Amino acid sequence: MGLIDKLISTARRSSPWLLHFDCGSCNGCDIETLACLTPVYDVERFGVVNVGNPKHADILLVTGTVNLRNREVLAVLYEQMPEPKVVVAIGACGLSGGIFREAPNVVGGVDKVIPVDVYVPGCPARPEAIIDGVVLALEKFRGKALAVL
Amino acid sequence: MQTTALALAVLGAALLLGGLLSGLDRRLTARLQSRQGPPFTQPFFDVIKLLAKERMVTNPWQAFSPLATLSAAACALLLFAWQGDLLVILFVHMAGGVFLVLGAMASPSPYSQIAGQRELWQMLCCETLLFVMAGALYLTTGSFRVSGAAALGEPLLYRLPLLFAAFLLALTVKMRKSPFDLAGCHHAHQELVRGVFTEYVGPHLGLLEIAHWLEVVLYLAICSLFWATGPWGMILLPLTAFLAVIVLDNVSARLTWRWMLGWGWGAAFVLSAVNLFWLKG
Amino acid sequence: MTIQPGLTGSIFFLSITGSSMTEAILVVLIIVPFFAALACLLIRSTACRACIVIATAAMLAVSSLLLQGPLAPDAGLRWAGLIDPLITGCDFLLLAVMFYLGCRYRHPLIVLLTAGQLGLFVRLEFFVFAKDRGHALFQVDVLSLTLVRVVCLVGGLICLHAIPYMQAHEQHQNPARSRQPQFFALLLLFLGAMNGLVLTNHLAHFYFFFELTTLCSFLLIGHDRSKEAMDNALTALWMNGLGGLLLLFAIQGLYGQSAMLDMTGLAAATAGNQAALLPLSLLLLAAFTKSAQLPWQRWLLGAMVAPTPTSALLHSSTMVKAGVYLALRFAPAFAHTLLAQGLMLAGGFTFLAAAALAIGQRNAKKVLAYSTISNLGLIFACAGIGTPAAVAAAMLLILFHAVSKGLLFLCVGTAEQQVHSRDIEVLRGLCARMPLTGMIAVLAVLTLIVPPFGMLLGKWLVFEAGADHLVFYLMLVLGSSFTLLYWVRLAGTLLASGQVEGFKPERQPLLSRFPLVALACGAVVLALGAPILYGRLLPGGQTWSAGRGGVLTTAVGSFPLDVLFAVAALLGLLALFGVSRAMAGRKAFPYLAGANTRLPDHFVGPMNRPVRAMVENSYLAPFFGEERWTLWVNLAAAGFLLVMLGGALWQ
Amino acid sequence: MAGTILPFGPQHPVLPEPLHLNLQIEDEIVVSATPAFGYVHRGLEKLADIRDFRQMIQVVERVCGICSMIHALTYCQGLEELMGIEPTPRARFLRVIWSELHRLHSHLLWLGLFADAMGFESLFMQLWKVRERIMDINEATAGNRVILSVNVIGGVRRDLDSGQTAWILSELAEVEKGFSAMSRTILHDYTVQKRTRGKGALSRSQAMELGCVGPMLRASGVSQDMRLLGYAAYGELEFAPVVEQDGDCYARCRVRFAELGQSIGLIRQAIAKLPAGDTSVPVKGRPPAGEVVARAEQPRGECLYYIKANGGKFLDRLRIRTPTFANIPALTVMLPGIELADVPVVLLSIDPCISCTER
Amino acid sequence: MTIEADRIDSVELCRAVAAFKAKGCRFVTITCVGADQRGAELLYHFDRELALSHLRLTVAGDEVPSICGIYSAAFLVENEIQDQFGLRFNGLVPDYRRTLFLAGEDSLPPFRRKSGPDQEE
Repeated sequence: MGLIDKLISTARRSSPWLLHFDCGSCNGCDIETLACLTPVYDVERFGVVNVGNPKHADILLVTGTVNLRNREVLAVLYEQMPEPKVVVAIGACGLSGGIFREAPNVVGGVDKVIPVDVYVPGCPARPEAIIDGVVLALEKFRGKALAVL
Repeated sequence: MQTTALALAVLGAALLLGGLLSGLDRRLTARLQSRQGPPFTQPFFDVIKLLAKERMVTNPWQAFSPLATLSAAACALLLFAWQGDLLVILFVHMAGGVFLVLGAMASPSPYSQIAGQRELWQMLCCETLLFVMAGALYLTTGSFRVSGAAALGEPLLYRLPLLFAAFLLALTVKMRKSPFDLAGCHHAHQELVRGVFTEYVGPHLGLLEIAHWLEVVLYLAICSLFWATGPWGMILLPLTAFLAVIVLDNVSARLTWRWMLGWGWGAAFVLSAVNLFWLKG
Repeated sequence: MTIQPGLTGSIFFLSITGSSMTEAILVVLIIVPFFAALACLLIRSTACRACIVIATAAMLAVSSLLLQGPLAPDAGLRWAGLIDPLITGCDFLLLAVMFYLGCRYRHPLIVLLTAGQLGLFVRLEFFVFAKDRGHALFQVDVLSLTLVRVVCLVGGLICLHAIPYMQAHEQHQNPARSRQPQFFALLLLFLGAMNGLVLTNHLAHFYFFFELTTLCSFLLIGHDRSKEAMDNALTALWMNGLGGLLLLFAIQGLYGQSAMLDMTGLAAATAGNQAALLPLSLLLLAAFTKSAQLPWQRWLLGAMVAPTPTSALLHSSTMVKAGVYLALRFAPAFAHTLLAQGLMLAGGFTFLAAAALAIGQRNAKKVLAYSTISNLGLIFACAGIGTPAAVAAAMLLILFHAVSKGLLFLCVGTAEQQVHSRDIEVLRGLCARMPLTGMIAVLAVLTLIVPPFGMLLGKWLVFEAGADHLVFYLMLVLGSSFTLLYWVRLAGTLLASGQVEGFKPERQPLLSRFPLVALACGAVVLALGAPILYGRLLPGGQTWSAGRGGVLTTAVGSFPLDVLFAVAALLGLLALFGVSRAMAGRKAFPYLAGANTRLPDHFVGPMNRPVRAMVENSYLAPFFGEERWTLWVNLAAAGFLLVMLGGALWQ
Repeated sequence: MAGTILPFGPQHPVLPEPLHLNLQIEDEIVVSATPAFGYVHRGLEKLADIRDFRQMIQVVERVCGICSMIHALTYCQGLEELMGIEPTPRARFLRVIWSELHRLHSHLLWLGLFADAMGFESLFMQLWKVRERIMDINEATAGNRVILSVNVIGGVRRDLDSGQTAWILSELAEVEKGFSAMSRTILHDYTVQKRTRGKGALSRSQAMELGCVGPMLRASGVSQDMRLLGYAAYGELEFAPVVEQDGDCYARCRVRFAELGQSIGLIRQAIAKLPAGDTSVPVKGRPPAGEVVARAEQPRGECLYYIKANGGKFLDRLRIRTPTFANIPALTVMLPGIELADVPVVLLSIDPCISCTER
Repeated sequence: MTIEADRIDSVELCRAVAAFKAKGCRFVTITCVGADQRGAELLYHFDRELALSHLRLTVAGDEVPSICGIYSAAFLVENEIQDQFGLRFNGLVPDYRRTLFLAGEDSLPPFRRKSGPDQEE
């Protein structure tokens, strides 16, 4: 079974499908995340596809602060992703609430709602940093249980 | 026993080919978009990863549908390999589409249900054209068996140029490329999320992806009938068609299904009918 | 518990041995239902009625299976002297009843048509027909055997299903006096009439049974006595009355050509006779009205107001098959003529147009009705093509259609009693509410559209037989695509639900469940036996390599039935495994853009309110709506009929 | 039973931002669309209570990452007016340059997303490839790709030397070449026109009545552009608003596409006329008690800041009316009657910035 | 420095706004300057040919007439003010009932001051 395990493990690290959720971001990190897909950065080189559907995603990229309304959405999206999955919080807001942490309708960072595996700092985070975060997230798959074939 | 081994070999080859074609598609598309794109082997990694993910269904039927779709696709392909009856191949292939739609409509998600409907309109277009093509095959070769095309002695394309144009439309639809990727293209930034595939998760999605490879291979195999005089024609014509569809995808916006049903399909049907009458007359 | 008269009868007849065995079976098939009907009418006890119906159904089923062709040439002849005047007498009675009905409901058209029939019938009976008729009274060949078995087996099961159905129906309707005795009497009477219709070889007798089914149909459609029901019943009566009149004219013409009333003899004798084409075309027109072909579809659509067993039995499985039976019976007479071409095109057009109109329907029973019309069109077209392969395909289609469609009607009926609607949108998610009925309905739909099941096999044969006729082939292709569309949509709609838990079959009476399960099994088993059936259905003398290694081979193609069935069976097993694994996994809610609530199909909408995510199918009224298109489609169909008639006159 | 009800958002692949639309559909034609908001609401105007008027520059830059420079610009201009400060001429021209760079990157971004919404992925990729040059200019001149943080009260914090301006001009030439090469596809391709022409059309009077701003208004035939107010150095530069008459998605696309060229022209003019001198004036003290309304033209249209100071370090009231906030009501009028497949196209045609709308 | 604005009260509001509409003005927005228990101050901004005009409405209590009937686009900003300041606009369509941005009725309006603006320090 060693071979199959290895194959699955390699496949997981070679085929990260992303779900990007804008969780109250100022769009700064969002457009940088989107920019990662475009010719200059082209993350599809690493097999990354932006799927836009939690049910198909392996990695959840969250930008922005959590507020009282979108925290439910964030929790639902996380729940709807099939295992194994990792979460990457992007930008100062995703990490801690950033500059908005004292604003009236802000709960704080992403890790207040769901477990975060990788934190990508920056305001906004640069595309290179985001790619780096995704690569770090891929390594997290090593630690996750090999499910279910 | 020998037959089983042979069948497995055919399926294995088709899987390999389908996966590589899918990889070629992604890489070529990336190149046309000034990107480098993923490695050719990317689709295999995708599928292996999907097969090893968690199972989640919103309706038990969704666990059944992918299996049925995959076996229909495999069956149709094997029938083709055994030089079967094109009508039967199309019927079996159609059954795969039926189960795909049933699985999509079984989920309570409005996205996949609407997509199921759209997929039906799509099937209406594709299947009609293919059945007309089967009729044309009969008229030219006197048989519905795909072996007839090779026995004809000259490329079918000479006699069915208009039908080939119509076939390209069906191929575009089947490869889920714009202008007709009404539901469920790979890069799914569209109103229906990922169309009929929205609710399929992990292994089930993986099976559907494999079924899709096989279907594309089947379509290209059918395409090869248009130039079945020798191995070169049988390789080059489908390859050209495949590349043409990818290029078309990259130089056009997606049109709506109403357009497809009205203009696209209308024109294709008329073209193929004209071709048929011309053949007969 | 009283011993039923039918039962004693059957014991009596079974004791008769030897060559008269077949005659005994014929009697059971045709006469016993009449007595059973009488018993139903007289005995008002519910339990007794149920017993009578069950016994009759069982007896008919057994008899139909025991019946074997061909008959001795003199079968039944010794009773001809008794039967002939009896039927003539009944004919007058029947026409008188219809005339009375026309007067009572002040329907001048019915009065006129019936009067016409009466006049013509009197003329024929007393001044034209010779008294000496020395030919076989009955005809048992593959065609009639197929139909008899459909009538007795499918029809019997439908009658069983009707017992609990009508009980519930009356509870819902709550009439002052139970009308079930009449209902079941009519059902059984109808079975007898239908058996007579397909077994008789005498054209005048055929006319009687033809009219008798019309009357049964009228009474059953009007069963609920509502205004709508009566209107539709009258429509059915006058349209079928017109068919009867046309049939009489045809009989007159045919008799004029060859001075016989022997149906098989006539079909053989008139072959190649140009002058016979006009009466033959009238015959076909009569068949068209009976089978509700365009432009006569209105009565069948209206008939859907009747209780569902009526729709299942008369208006999809059996009575409407009388028309195609007539066409197939006389197919040799007009084979390879312009008339046949016209028939093929008219049938093909009906197939296409009715399928298109079915797409625009959201009333489940009307979808079934349109689909019936559409399939009958296909069978007519087969009669038009006229090759042995096409005729065999037609019989396969009759068989498979009757089983699957009857089953679907029963499913819809069963569901309708629970949800009190025929609207497809209300039936949405039926599989969650009524898992057994729902899944059987889905299975029934699958048997209609997915290989290796029978309908597809039949359709495949039609494709291959019709590929030489381009226009028809295009109609066939388009019509098939449309058919696929509305069936898959219906099945998908029934499936749509967010249920993840295991299914528990709903509770229902045994008599409701048994026909459903039996028909479902029948559909699957029949499909498996299709190559054998096909081999049997082909007329003698033709050699077809059917059934070698489970591959059905024709001159131009092959259908690997066994392989496909093996795949389907394997798939079924795998699926069972896959489904159970998937259901053991984590429960999932559908994707609702992340705004899910704790209910599977609700999302958080504006103002924080939960909103139910809903889907309704697209019926695309502008493209497929019947209000908009019926007139045009009917005009086109009338055009095709004129072409057909023109073809007859030209030659 | 009223047809189909579909949740569109808050997480949806078409629109990266979390807007929710409750779509009622019949036969895939939208019958009604009710929006729901609040998924990116932070309440940042309230931060003025705890951040002083200078710190608030950092906050308003993050109202929206895509037009952050112009948010800060509007805010600073408002305070300058309130405090009676005149920024230096060089600062005013530099503000124009960065403003127009921002407009360029925003419009290229929008054109890309718009192409993606109609399923034209390769066009999206090419446009974003061109856009990266603008991002490079931003990064080279301000140190950050998206949020530039160049504005201060009284001027700007950074300067451009002649080498940089020359480089900017050469880069802009490349950018111009890049998007001009796509003009035939964007403006004349059959499939693009099929998807955009006649979709979501607003007449001139409708657009005015619904209070539309920016390219939305200009696409409906109203020649209104806040830059005509002459703030910063716009009064000294030559330009005319781009106006189209049809008011549909295609017209909006044409307006924004033409504004790409206009922005490049403005940057060239500004660089050519760039006066020498300091980039900012020193600012002492706190804003005096009083109130002011400041407006500027963002890529999405008119942005309005209302600032009320009480003489203290903290502002009494800061109110931001962003352009998308003004354009959302038009959406609820445009969506009914269109096909479901066109919802993304029409939705994106207002260039929605939900982060701006909700703040 | 203050903005030049016509001071009006709730009764005159609709007539004044309708007058702006008749002049062909574009409705820009409403700014709620401050609200507390005693009342609120609202600024209505209109634009005509790049020139802004303002109305300053002083409200006693927390009930304000909605101008949705005149400028339908005002629904968004009026809902926002309901959310943030806890005012109530009469005749607002659609009325989100203080759920435009926030969770609902029970949350406190975040921008509403506890006392009048004058007493704040």
